[in-house]
Amino acid sequence: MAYFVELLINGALTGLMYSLVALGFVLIYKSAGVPNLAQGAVVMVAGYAVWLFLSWGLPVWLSIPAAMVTMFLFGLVVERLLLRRMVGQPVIMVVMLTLGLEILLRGLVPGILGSAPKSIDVGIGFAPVIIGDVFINRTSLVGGIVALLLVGASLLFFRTRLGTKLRAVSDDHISSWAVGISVERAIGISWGLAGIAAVVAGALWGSSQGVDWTLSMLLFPAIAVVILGGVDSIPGVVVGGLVVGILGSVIPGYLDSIVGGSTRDVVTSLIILLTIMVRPFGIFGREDIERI
Amino acid sequence: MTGARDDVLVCDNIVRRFGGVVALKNVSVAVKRGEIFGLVGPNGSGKTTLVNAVTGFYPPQEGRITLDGKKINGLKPYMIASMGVARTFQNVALFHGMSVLDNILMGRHIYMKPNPLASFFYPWWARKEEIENRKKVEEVIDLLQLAPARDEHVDVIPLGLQKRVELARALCAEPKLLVLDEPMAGMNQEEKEYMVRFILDAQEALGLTVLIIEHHMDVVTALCDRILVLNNGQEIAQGPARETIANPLVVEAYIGKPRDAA
Amino acid sequence: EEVKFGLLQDFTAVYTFVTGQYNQGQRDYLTLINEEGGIDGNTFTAIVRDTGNQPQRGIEAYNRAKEEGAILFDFLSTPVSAAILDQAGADARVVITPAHGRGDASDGTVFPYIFPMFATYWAQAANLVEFMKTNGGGIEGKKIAIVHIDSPFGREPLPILDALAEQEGFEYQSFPYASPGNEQSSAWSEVRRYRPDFVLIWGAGGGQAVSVRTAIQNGIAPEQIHSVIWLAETDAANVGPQMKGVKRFEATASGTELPIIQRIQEKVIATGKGSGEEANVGNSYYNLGVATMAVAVEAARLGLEGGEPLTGETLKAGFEKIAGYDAEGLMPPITITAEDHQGGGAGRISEWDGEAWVPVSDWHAAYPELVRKVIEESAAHYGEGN
Amino acid sequence: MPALVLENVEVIYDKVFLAIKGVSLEVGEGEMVALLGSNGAGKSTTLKSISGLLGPERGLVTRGAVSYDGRPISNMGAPERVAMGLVHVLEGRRIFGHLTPDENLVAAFHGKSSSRFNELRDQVYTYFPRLKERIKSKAGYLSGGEQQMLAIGRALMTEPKLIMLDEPSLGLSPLLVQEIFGIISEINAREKMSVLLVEQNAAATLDIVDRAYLIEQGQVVMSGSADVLKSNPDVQDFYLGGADHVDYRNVKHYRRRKRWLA
Amino acid sequence: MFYRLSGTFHTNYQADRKLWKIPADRWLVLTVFALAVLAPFLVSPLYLGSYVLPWIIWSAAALSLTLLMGMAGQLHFGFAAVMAIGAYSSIHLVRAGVPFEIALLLSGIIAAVIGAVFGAAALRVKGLYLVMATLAMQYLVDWVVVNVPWISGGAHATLRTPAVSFLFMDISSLASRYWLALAWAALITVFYLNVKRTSFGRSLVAIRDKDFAAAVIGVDPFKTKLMAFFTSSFLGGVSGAILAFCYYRAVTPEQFGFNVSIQLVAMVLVGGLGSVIGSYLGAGFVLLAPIFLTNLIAGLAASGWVPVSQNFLSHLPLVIYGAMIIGFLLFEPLGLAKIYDNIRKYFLVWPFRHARS
Ligand SMILES: Nc1ncnc2c1ncn2[C@@H]1O[C@H](COP(=O)(O)OP(=O)(O)OP(=O)(O)O)[C@@H](O)[C@H]1O
Ligand SMILES: Nc1ncnc2c1ncn2[C@@H]1O[C@H](COP(=O)(O)OP(=O)(O)OP(=O)(O)O)[C@@H](O)[C@H]1O
Ligand SMILES: [Mg+2]
Ligand SMILES: [Mg+2]
Repeated sequence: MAYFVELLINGALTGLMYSLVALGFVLIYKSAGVPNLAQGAVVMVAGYAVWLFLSWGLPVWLSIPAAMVTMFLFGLVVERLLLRRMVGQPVIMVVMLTLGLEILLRGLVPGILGSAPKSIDVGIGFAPVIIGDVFINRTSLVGGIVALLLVGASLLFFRTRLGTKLRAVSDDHISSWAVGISVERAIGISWGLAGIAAVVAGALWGSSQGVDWTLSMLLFPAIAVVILGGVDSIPGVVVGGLVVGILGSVIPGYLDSIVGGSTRDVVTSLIILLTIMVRPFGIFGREDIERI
Repeated sequence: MTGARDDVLVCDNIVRRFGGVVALKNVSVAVKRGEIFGLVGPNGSGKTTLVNAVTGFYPPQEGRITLDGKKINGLKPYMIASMGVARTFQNVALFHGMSVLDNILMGRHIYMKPNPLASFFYPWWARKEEIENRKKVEEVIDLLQLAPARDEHVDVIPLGLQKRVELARALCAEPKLLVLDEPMAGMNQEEKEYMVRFILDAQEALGLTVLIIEHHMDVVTALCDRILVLNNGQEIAQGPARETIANPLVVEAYIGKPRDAA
Repeated sequence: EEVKFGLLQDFTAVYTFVTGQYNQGQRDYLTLINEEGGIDGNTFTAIVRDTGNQPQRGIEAYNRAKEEGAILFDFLSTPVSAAILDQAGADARVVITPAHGRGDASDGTVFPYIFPMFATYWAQAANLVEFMKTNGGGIEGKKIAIVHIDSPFGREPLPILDALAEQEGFEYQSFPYASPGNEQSSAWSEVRRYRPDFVLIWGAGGGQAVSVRTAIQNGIAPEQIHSVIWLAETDAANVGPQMKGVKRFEATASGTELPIIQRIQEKVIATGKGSGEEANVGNSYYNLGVATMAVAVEAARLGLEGGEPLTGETLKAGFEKIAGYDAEGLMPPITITAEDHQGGGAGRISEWDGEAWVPVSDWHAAYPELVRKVIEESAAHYGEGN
Repeated sequence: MPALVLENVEVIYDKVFLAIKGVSLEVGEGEMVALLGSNGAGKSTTLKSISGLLGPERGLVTRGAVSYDGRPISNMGAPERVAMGLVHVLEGRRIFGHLTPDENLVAAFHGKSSSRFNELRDQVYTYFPRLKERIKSKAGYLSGGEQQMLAIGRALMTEPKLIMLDEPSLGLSPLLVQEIFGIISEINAREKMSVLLVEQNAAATLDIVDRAYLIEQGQVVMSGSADVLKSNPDVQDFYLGGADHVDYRNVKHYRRRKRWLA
Repeated sequence: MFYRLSGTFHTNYQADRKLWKIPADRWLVLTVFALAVLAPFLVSPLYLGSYVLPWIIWSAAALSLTLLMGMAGQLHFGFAAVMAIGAYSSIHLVRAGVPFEIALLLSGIIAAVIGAVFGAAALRVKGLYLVMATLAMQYLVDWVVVNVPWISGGAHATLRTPAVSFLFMDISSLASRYWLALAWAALITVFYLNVKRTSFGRSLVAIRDKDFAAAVIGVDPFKTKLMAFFTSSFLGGVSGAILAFCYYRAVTPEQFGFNVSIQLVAMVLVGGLGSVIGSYLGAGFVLLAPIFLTNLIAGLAASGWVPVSQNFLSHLPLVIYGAMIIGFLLFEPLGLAKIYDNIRKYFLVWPFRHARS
């Protein structure tokens, strides 16, 4: 029983850590209508940024805000150079553009800053939180709480007028322009916000696994999270994260030693597939409105 | 009620809901062979929904639709198409990646047997079929005076011509029932006149039965033998075009007071 | 004469954690030899390319480097090495596969041109188990948890563990985690409940740091943790002070106190001819790279003894003449024969003391017969086309 | 003093396709002007060149000048032009389908003051009481007419001085066409807002506008006050359907020639 | 110039539907094909083996994919997995004693059947969701290959291809492997061109452009999409088998990983969606450009021209590859085929500058 509870809690917390990555994806999708498959790489860049500031001797409480500012600017630059010209292009083009960006970043950043894993210590400490026979990972605990806070903040943000404008942009770029919304700025802001979310994800994941290009592989579980929750749903990020995390922990916890292979990615893949087959727009996602 | 033998299409107490919205409430209609039947009503009254029910996109939740006596509700759109119903759309729905000719050739789909293997061995297997169908297509192109645009890409031709290509595509299927959803929306007087002419010519040449949705009252009175007026998903009047339009209920819900002459 | 070595490695994908330092060591050593006048007037040139762990690019890079005259190749990538295996044999080019590639390539009768040179993963596992046995108060009736990445590489030690478990009377269980291993909590929850006496971690890169961390968080003492060769200074920095006490297998010594490394410091680094960051010099992976080239250069020296110019064949012959070579204490003495391309499979265990890796056992080969048996069985399997 | 002036504007799509070739027109302050012309004549293109929306369609103003309030605006981005008081209601409505009508209005408001926002919103709802009834449902599910109202209301939220409407009557029922045209006149009269109206429905349009331009194949071929145009025999023939109602069933079968085309 | 439309008229429907309507085009195609056949005598084994051969095979793969992505508009980010199925099936079949020719066919069919399962997702969704679904399937196939030793070939997960012959020709020399690959590529090309001009191809395009409008003229979306996935997977599966037998000659799971799927999509896009010539150009470009640039930069670095670290140098191809994809999408979304077409059009209407006034 304790085993199950432990798998459940750690799974849920890990899931929320995935939500941190997924949140960036959703922020961009919800406000720019761009499926950003480079979000994993953005998290990697954010991890490198945190590492860089730490290695310059800045304390943690300064490095992270500094990285956030950097990543916000980074988001603006990406919009300026790339996304601006993709307005109104078919989805395959945008998907591929973000994949191209992911490849580019994965080459550029480790190429310049070094590809061996970098360590960052954000001062969370090592010892697990122990309740009875249940050990809870402290980093994940912090990550889970931060994820919930960020999601809450995002929810509030989309209630504001600026938030509504961003949602309008994701609906239709051209009519946004026609009513005077600066689509460029909106997309820039959304990338900037996603950059900020990425810093949190990069710092926490980086502190537990080290910073190197493999951070960008967090994209895969994050995709499962957004597909399940709905690509444009902020609450979906939490629910999706919890489900992906828990199933990805409990099922391998019982099955792996029997199968002799790790079933976590299988579970993740199946979550994606089943969601798409059964409820294509996820739990909370919006449907496409197609009038014939 | 199954309708008389000369009824091509019979809709019997159709109900269609979208979530909480009831878009069609017990609508019944019978379209006779060879006639042009008009469907009018305010925006959102359910005209397109009715047409979508007939063509299988939004199968009705209640009621029964028969085509030549055969029940078709519940069938998929492509099955209904192969039973002889062709239609055009409110917003032009052509295939952007193709030329005008290929778009119209697509209309012959139900007479062709698409098959990857046949494509593989084109010269021996598929060529004859292509050429036979091409002949039929050329007839329709002549009828609708589309020859000059034949090799153009569909998205570079003007909207009026696009609507005509869509009509040609539908005609190529040699349908029993042709459904037109606002074929004259966004056309000026001159273009409307041409479109009416084409519809009449086609009907004459191919002996069609036509179900048409239109907001231009002058066109409706000129074209339609009978009309059905919907409002809020319900029938408010049905009968010969001119009389029905003069019906006070219709005037109030749909036409409005005639503008002052001055 | 210019002797060319093709160091066509994976700098950008799976092996990024090691390639940078490893390749730096290799090139610095070749520079050292050239600085010292080469071997019989022959100088050494490294052709360095990235293959991104992709067979496609590996094959291209191989063909090109072969055209340029390279006679020895190091791909440091299992899939690329696997794709080149047959071709290299047909072309009579030497491929070294230190710490990667097929363990059964140690059977020189089946793989004449492939040289693992150092302890294969099987030899490493055997060495680790033997260390547990001698230093952990016996192994009979004990439990080992092997926590490994879910890939062919991660499953590599399982066959020898089967054999050893039977022979030594211990029990083991494997706990796979999904690649790349950035999250392993469910595996370790299970490990904790298994209550192992020893833990063997078998992964690479960031996943290793996660393994150590998660293990400690699950109440497993660092002293219980034993690792495959892929655990180095970067990982220790990543894990932090808690890493103290963790043990690993090593095929070469680390640190800068070794004569060869001293010479590199003096003649290469100090003169600004080094090929990378100075801080890396003396690190485990750097030294491993140095050792590979030391063996290769030694083979070249022996190959040239016959008086003929160096080709793939003569180099191969040189390799097979290596006897008791220890690169001035950088590694255990290795002896390569026509049958045994592993060079004996010796190694030792070292422990992280918070600052550096300190050896806690002597260089030696563990269970050599057993390892050899697994090698031969597997090599026979290759004959069948696998 | 004219507020909007187009001088000899030329637009090229995709670097190759010349859509309008030297269009000049003016809209005075508080004036209501119509732009008529057949399909593909370049009406929408003209409007887009004014509102700055050619970019996404890979169109470019290659010659000529657009100025508003005496300032050249050709190099401004679309949002800047909206800030100057120019707003464009796009063809085909294009409301934000996933937002509610209310959120559609929020998205278009750019001021800071909440009270101003409420004022504007209330005004939109007094013009279009129907929108208020559908306040909760997603705009994508509104009927065509309601969407058109929302599109106009949304444009009004930007507090424009000149509103450009592209085919607002497209696909609307006669009653709604009347209603919308009525509201457009009302807005024009009440708020002294200039209106540039693109329409196919020439009869209704010429009734409410002050002046009109006739555009064919990318060129202005005729312009003048509404009354003058209405009495022009060509305009009557091609846009108004002759002096009397047409008998569609007997319209001539051959292509008539437009006298203004060389 | 030789490229003129003038004097070329079509007097019957048959001529109007010819593959290469302009005689100059026919001559060009024949010449290129002849050169391709003679390639083993014209280029050095290094170039044949490490550039021309893989280029031909990847072009065939890109063509198989563009049938699905370009013509039918179904996005597929797991095509490498389909090729893997073809490759592994062919090897296991040959090992089980099935003659190579039949094994190729069967492996195509196996890939097609499993590939059609991928297509099942396409029946419900399109666009982004289809990307995700196929991506998930890629992971599943990868997992199965890695985790079932019976498929992947035991502990090392490496399977060598047995020696085979094709129609009594021994497929072991480089030239013979190349010819087999070339024959396959030529076959797919003709097939693809034929599909374009028959009702099957048109129904694929119809489904892509407006699925509901296609349904209303009698196209069964379910069947058509499945057929698209089936056909494309069949071709992809055989291409995978050809890749294994003619090029790699030993298969490992990494050869068919996720990044390979991305690479295939990049080939299709860089070449130009749905274009035959684009598939060849795209495959060549995506495959060879990073290699050439790496070699170039490595050469420059070796000669001391660009003083950069080895680490950066090694990451440069990745940077270039990414930048290349981005560059094409931004500046020529229609791909190399469009560039080719522009050049060709220039000569077609030469000496005039534009097709239309
Ligand atoms: N896919 C759908 N989902 C939800 N509601 C729908 C859908 N399609 C139509 N409706 C609703 O059904 C009602 C009827 O719509 P329909 O399109 O049939 O009207 P219409 O008579 O064709 O109007 P118009 O003249 O504007 O084309 C409307 O209230 C509309 O909002
Ligand atoms: N994005 C585009 N790319 C290429 N050509 C275009 C584009 N948009 C419009 N055109 C062409 O420019 C010409 C003018 O188009 P425009 O939309 O301005 O006409 P319009 O007068 O508004 O017609 P309609 O009554 O159909 O709305 C047409 O021939 C059209 O085909
Ligand atoms: Mg309708
Ligand atoms: Mg227009």
